[in-house]
Amino acid sequence: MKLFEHEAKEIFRAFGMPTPPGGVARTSEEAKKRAEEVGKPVVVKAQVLSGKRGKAGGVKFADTPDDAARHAEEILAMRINDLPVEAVLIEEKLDIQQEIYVGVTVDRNARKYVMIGSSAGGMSIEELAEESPELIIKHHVDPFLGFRAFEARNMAIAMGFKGKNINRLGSFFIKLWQIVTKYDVELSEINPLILTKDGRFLAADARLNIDDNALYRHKDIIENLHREPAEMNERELKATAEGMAYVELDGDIACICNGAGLTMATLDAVALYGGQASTFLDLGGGSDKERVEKGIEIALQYDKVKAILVNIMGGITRCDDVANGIVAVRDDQGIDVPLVIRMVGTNEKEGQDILTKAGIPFLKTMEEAAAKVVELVKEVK
Amino acid sequence: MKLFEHEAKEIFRAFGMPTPPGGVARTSEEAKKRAEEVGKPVVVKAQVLSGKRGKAGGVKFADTPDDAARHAEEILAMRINDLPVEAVLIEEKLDIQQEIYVGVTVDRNARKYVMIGSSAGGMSIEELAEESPELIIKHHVDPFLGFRAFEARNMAIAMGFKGKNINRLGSFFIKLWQIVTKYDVELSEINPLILTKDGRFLAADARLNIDDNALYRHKDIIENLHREPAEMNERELKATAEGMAYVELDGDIACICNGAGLTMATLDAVALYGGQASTFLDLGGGSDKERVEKGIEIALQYDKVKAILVNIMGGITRCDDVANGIVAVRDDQGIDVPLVIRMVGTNEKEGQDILTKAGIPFLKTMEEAAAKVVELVKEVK
Amino acid sequence: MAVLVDKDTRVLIQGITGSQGTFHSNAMLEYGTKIVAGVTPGKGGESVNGIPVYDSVKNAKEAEDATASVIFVPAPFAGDAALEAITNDLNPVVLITEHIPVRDEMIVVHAAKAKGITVIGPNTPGIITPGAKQKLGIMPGHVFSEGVVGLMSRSGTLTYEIAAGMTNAEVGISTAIGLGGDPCVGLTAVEAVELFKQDPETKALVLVGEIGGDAEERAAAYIKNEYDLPVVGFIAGRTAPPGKRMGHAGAIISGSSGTADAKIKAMNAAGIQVAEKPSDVARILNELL
Amino acid sequence: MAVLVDKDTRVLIQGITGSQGTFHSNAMLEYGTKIVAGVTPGKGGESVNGIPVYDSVKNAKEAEDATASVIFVPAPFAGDAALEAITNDLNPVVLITEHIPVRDEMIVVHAAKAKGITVIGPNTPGIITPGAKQKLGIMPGHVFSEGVVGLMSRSGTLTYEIAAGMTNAEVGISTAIGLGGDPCVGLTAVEAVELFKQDPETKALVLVGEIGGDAEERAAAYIKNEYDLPVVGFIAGRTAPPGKRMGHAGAIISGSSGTADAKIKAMNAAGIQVAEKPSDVARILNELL
Repeated sequence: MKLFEHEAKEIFRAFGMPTPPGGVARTSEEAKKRAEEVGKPVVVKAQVLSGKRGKAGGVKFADTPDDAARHAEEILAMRINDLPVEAVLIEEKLDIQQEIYVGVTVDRNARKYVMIGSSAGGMSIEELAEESPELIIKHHVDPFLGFRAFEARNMAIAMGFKGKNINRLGSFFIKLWQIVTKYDVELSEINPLILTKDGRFLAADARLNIDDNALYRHKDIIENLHREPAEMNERELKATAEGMAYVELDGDIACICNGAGLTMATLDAVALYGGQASTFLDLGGGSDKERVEKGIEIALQYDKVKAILVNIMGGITRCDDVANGIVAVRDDQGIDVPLVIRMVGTNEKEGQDILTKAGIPFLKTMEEAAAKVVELVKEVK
Repeated sequence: MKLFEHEAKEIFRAFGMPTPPGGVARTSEEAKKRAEEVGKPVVVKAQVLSGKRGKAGGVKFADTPDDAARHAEEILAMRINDLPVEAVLIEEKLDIQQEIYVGVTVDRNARKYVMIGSSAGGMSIEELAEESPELIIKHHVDPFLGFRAFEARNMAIAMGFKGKNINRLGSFFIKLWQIVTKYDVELSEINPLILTKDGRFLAADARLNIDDNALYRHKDIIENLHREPAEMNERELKATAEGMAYVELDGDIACICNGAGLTMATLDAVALYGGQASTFLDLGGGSDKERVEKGIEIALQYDKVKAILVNIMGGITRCDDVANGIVAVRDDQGIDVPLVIRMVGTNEKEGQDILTKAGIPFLKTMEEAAAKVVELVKEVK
Repeated sequence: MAVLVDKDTRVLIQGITGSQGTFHSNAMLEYGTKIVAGVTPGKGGESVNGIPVYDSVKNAKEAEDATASVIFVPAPFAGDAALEAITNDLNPVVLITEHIPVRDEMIVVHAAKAKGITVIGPNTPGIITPGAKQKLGIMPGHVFSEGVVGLMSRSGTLTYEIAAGMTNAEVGISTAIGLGGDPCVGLTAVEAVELFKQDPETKALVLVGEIGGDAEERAAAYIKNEYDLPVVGFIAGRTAPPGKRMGHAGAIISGSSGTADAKIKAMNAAGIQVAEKPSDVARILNELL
Repeated sequence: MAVLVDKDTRVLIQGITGSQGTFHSNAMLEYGTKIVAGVTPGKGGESVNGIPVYDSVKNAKEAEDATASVIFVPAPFAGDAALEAITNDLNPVVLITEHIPVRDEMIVVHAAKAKGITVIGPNTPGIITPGAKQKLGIMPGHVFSEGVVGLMSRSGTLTYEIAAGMTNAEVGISTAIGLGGDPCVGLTAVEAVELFKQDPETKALVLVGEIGGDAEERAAAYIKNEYDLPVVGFIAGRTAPPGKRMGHAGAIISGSSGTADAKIKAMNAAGIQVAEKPSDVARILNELL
């Protein structure tokens, strides 16, 4: 679950990390008021769960409250990465001495948290890793001992800080770690952390992603947010509620399969035969008739879909269940796009009999099925 | 810092441990009201920071609210272990199937927390250890991995519980552990934990001591209590505020020394020569003139004191500082009991000169000093 | 003749009385798996599919001499169950459960490492050694036939797809290991290759990867330096867009890292033939063996 | 010729710029201690009593090749300082600080154990080896004279009292170790005896105990079975009432355990002569040696 910048900053502040003075606005009037409260030049920032909002024009500076209102109006009318901007954050524009990067994420290989710091903040950590890898300081956290204050200071020292700044910067790492352990954070970044010309450290931006699998331990956070855990469209919400994995893509063929790896491989096969998928839909293991019905229904609601490819490798999932689900959708509400089915494994024979009886053709290999659906989509176009 | 039973139970409930219905009363009228609210036979329990209140008559059963009021009145008038009873806890009298012991403490030798459980609760763990050691189940907690749910269940199993009771009892251990880690608990006991005839587990008594050295991390608890961290008399409060260790005893000789071990050894030496100490007062390391003055002042306020023995082994503490402190108290306010001084170590010569000039005699060994002070006290009596 | 699991493996099922545990312990028994005990706290004394149920791993191990564990416990309790298995020295510990918090996974992995115990998963179909008729997991046993190819994979049904293709082409499997679809898993691809390297009966490997992380790149580097027998690869997610989780928590391209291209490139550089389609895997193996 | 600390020990002072650190580093230098560096985060580049100060133990160790640490850091930060010393393999780590939360102490002790590092204290006067003119702690050096008796104690000034008595009686000390007055300490009495046992120059021991816990009983049991040279004991707190903390956090009789009687009985059973008064210790040693 991704938090908005202003939500993440609220948590940061609760743990004692300073952020620039300011507040959230959902209208240009509110934006003006916030800017007046700040009483200095401000920055107006789109609140979206997406990086690169700067490049998309979602960050603007304003010298006066009226400017702030104007910028806010523009930004609130934008869509960034296909998501509407529902709020802006108005904050004091800082007098920057240095931009710093402070972050934490999970290192898959070490199976440990890794604290990351750099004296060269502002750009993305990926860009930094390519341009100046020597400026990235990493510390893998001992899974049993946790992250210690002296390790935080050592990071600040390795990042080139001296004197009182060692403890000042170190404390951001410590507080970030406290947030990580309290809220099962899987990724957090303060980028940039600003050292102002008058010597203060402030978290100027904030990214905070909580491990979805651990949300059940943090119901308090979700309640405090007064919003849905994620920005999802209607179909994504439905699929998530059903426990299916659903991703929308730019093509026109909906791939409905069981298992994430098989679904990805099916998308790839479609591409191999010259097609393009519109939908990644992993029904999950042990799907029954109702689940298959729900999956096809959700897939059909996406307006880019021009054909459906069902590819089932029966293990726990039984082919007869799948066949019954397909027949039910067709009979109850109709499927108005071409439908290609490939279905093998558990109860394969029974499933095929059901499809045959219902007059629905099927194929034996996923390659045949992928080729076929691409062919059919071309006819439709 | 020791919590009262009702304070500990509030924390227990916050962590989801059930306790018997009831509440605190500070007057007999309140006690009646609490008993009426319970609506069943109740137990009236003195709230004192001392064990063995049962034997002192501080626990009484009442069938009616009027009985409860009567018992409360009696108990609120009592002193238990020389402490006044300022509140009683009125709780539903439980229908007992089994009394269980659940506790946690620090094992000095293992340098680990140890979870302790027994199917034979109700009596003190020391008594139980003597009578039926085989009924005590212990688990040392891994300092890095902490205490796990399966270990809690294993304790319940080892204690002889079966079926759903394994998880039910286990959850008390888990919650106790959560409280330990959240609040730096150094000792906690639920004794007895009651299994009622209708199959419920309830924490019928509660003991919870927080590590004094960790109180700075738990200011919230102290604020919520609306009382001083410990029940101390005026002299104890003063000594504690000064960072001195001060313990009042039943004898008549105040021993003022530097260092806990030396102070204990001085008490012992007094006893060896036939005397009895009234006061253990460890001035601490590096005491200056003011500290010595304060220490003697506090000691003199205890009405049992008939003589003072100052025994200083100068290390960081300088004998001249001590001598100046003694002279200052004598000159400023007078010392109206016999005073014996032994003082060696750092700046011994300078200190002795100061005493000599002031006409205060001193001795060279602690044995001589102990013998002398015992002799002088006998003369006073 | 296999890795991690052989005919002497004596299996304990944690969470056996749940619907998943009951269903799959039956399927495992039918396949031939030596299940000796089940554990569900509070249900000691019951039995499931004829398997005795105990209240704790400790009790079950003492009574039935179990050596390995398969865990079907729901995610909030699965980390604890794994630590219980690890504490009692069961090895391997197969963690089927999906959606375990990553912090719990990290603790489990390192607690196991400290004791030299192999954790497979979480979010894995499990491990199967067809020659011993032992499967510790949820895979359909019949698609795996006995043979000399070691198979490791981050996904379930895709593995069955490839294994079924191999079986049709009469290419058998020594042991197939589902490494798990989560970002943090116990047994890594590199460690799996190391294990297969030590197995004299395994004559070739199949490495089925997918987008996300760099486990495949690391395995390729290891294979390049340390493994001399034929290896065939397959990578799912070649057309996946960056920044989207493709079903598996671990299947996500972050920024420019974790792409299929990078993995295929690394595999090719290590002399691994990478199949374009799942059905190509068996074909290439037949050419190589 | 000594245990844990000898002429080759190169000492680091953590918290050197604080009043305690400054005062005692000076006293140590005057005694002869080889202090090579100090650490106070944020004060790197300064110097105290001519000792260079670094921002971290890592930097200090790299620059000055320190081998041991003495910690004067205030209690809330002392656990962290000890872990920093342990992480950087300093040994021994002498934790002077009083009032450290017991949970922090436990973590420090076990982190050190895992690395084979000796933690002395917390709440200790430290350790002194008169023959090497090295003291790592706050004791007055002049009361300890060089000799063949190993001294270990849970208290500070009482130790000075006994050491001064020994010096007057011309009984010298190989090494004196303050074990610390807290309930949980690093080096235990048993471990201290083990160390002295391995030191060929130590010909007798003095074990100064006090009420609380059973460290003395354990040491006595160990001595009975494993240590053949003379041992003299002293126990403070024979007249202390139960349930009261006598200054030291660890000096408390809980219920009926931790009494001086039990300790003296255990010592006597192990053939240890227990002195009635501090001044008896030197007298008995003179008889035995």
